[in-house]
Amino acid sequence: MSFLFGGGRPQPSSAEKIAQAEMEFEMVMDAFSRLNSSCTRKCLPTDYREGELNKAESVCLDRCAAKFVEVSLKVSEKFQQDAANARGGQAGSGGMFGM
Amino acid sequence: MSFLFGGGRPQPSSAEKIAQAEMEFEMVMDAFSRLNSSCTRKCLPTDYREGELNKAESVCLDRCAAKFVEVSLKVSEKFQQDAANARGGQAGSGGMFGM
Amino acid sequence: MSFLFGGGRPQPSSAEKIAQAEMEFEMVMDAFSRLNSSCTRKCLPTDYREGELNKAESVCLDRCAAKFVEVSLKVSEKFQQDAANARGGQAGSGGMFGM
Amino acid sequence: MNMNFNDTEQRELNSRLERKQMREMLTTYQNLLQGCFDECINDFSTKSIQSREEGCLMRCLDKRQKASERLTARFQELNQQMADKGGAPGQ
Amino acid sequence: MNMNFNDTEQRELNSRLERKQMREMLTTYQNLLQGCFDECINDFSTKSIQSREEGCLMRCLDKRQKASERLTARFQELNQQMADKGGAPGQ
Amino acid sequence: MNMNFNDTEQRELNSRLERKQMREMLTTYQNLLQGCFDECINDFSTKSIQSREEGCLMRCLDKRQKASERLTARFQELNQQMADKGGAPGQ
Repeated sequence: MSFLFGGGRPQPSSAEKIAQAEMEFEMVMDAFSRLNSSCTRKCLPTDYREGELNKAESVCLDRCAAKFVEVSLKVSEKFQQDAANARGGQAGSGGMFGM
Repeated sequence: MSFLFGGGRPQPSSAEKIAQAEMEFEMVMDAFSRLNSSCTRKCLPTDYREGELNKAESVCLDRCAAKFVEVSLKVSEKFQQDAANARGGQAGSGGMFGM
Repeated sequence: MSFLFGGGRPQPSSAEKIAQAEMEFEMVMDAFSRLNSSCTRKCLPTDYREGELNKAESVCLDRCAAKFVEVSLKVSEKFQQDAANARGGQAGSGGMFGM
Repeated sequence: MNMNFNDTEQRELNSRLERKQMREMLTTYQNLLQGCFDECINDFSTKSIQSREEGCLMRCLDKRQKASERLTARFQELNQQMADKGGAPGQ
Repeated sequence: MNMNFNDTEQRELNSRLERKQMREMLTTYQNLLQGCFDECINDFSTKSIQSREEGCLMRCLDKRQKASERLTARFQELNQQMADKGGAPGQ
Repeated sequence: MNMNFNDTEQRELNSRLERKQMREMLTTYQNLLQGCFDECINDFSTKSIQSREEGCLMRCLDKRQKASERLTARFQELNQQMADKGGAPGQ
């Protein structure tokens, strides 16, 4: 998440390092929780006629997770690109996943 | 909430006890806030032709609250049962309300 | 936000003053985030045929923001009025915006 | 939860719970405001609230607040019944 | 994130992350409960849960939990693949 | 809010507000991502994003971001007008 945090700052203090690690952890949990709610909504019918996941639902969940992660990457790239353009030309590099 | 917290741990420190009490308080507030949003959605029509609760709405709210609490208990029992089964057979005991 | 905070309390401590300022900041951020989600939902069609805001969407957003703020003020006045009535007659004074 | 707090702990706990409760109240307030805005304000041909919208808004606030008070009372009763039956605390 | 933590920092961090994870678990639990309540409980002509509603509720909990476990596994795999490709951490 | 902060308090406050603002930015980012995912990704017959979906996604991000910037500007203006009229702070 170097494009959001750090990026040329001086040596961080203990408290800052911990706060940063904490925030990254939260971001990953939040990303998963959003993936979970979106894919559950998109892939599970709401009549609940059976408690098991059937084949179609399982496949839908797998693909939904893959697409969510792919979208996360694309969005992150776009934001870095936009930020680089705003700074005056050179593109950001390195993907960022989970946020 | 013994199935989530504690459960055979050594004497907790002051900070731990406070953090635990704080979290339980939050959970109860969260449970109420969810009950409130679900029952409001289920029982109040959205045209707002009058500011008073009428009889039908009041009865619906009372029953909705009762059902929400009943569901909370059932879900908690189910989780404890599942956890007990996972541990190898013996069922959990004691209800847990509010989460 | 004098009707919620303070209001005749003794000199607050450093920690209290900071906590209060922090909470007010959060409230303003929360108010904006709600305005943002409501007005985006109300004014942007969800087919995304173009990336630019067109004239109609822009005008809708401007009016939606103005109405949201107007509603905030009305709601705050109503709450102060209700509180004053509850205390026994005299009306509260002073608007409160952002929450 | 059967914990014993000494005085210092109790004071610290109370001040934390108070802050949480204040934050919760503010969230409830903002939920109410946003909920009624979403349901009553749907005309963006003008930039001021119309009287029809204002009427809806005021009834919405009144009704939702009454619903919330009623649900609070029910929730506390049900919570109390649980506690009496020796179920879990929840308070 | 390539940070080096000394032992004290690591302990402090772990205890914070544990608390966050606990809170997250509880939120997940409440989401599950509210989601299944919203979808399965729609009859307010009685104040007790009907057997039809209870069936729906139990299947809803089972299915959503299985979905959540499946998604967790996928998320971790995908996260790992990213890390292997030298992409960003995400864990 | 008319509070006077001394230097130490101001520094502590600033660092807290900065952290809150950072967290808010991240939430906004994730809301944007989830919102556009929900609206643009609806075909699960493949596990990769289709070009039609990607187009929708990019336009969605662009448009929502522009909307958000516009709303921020309006919010600040309206906030300022309130302050000038002697209403409440809100900032």
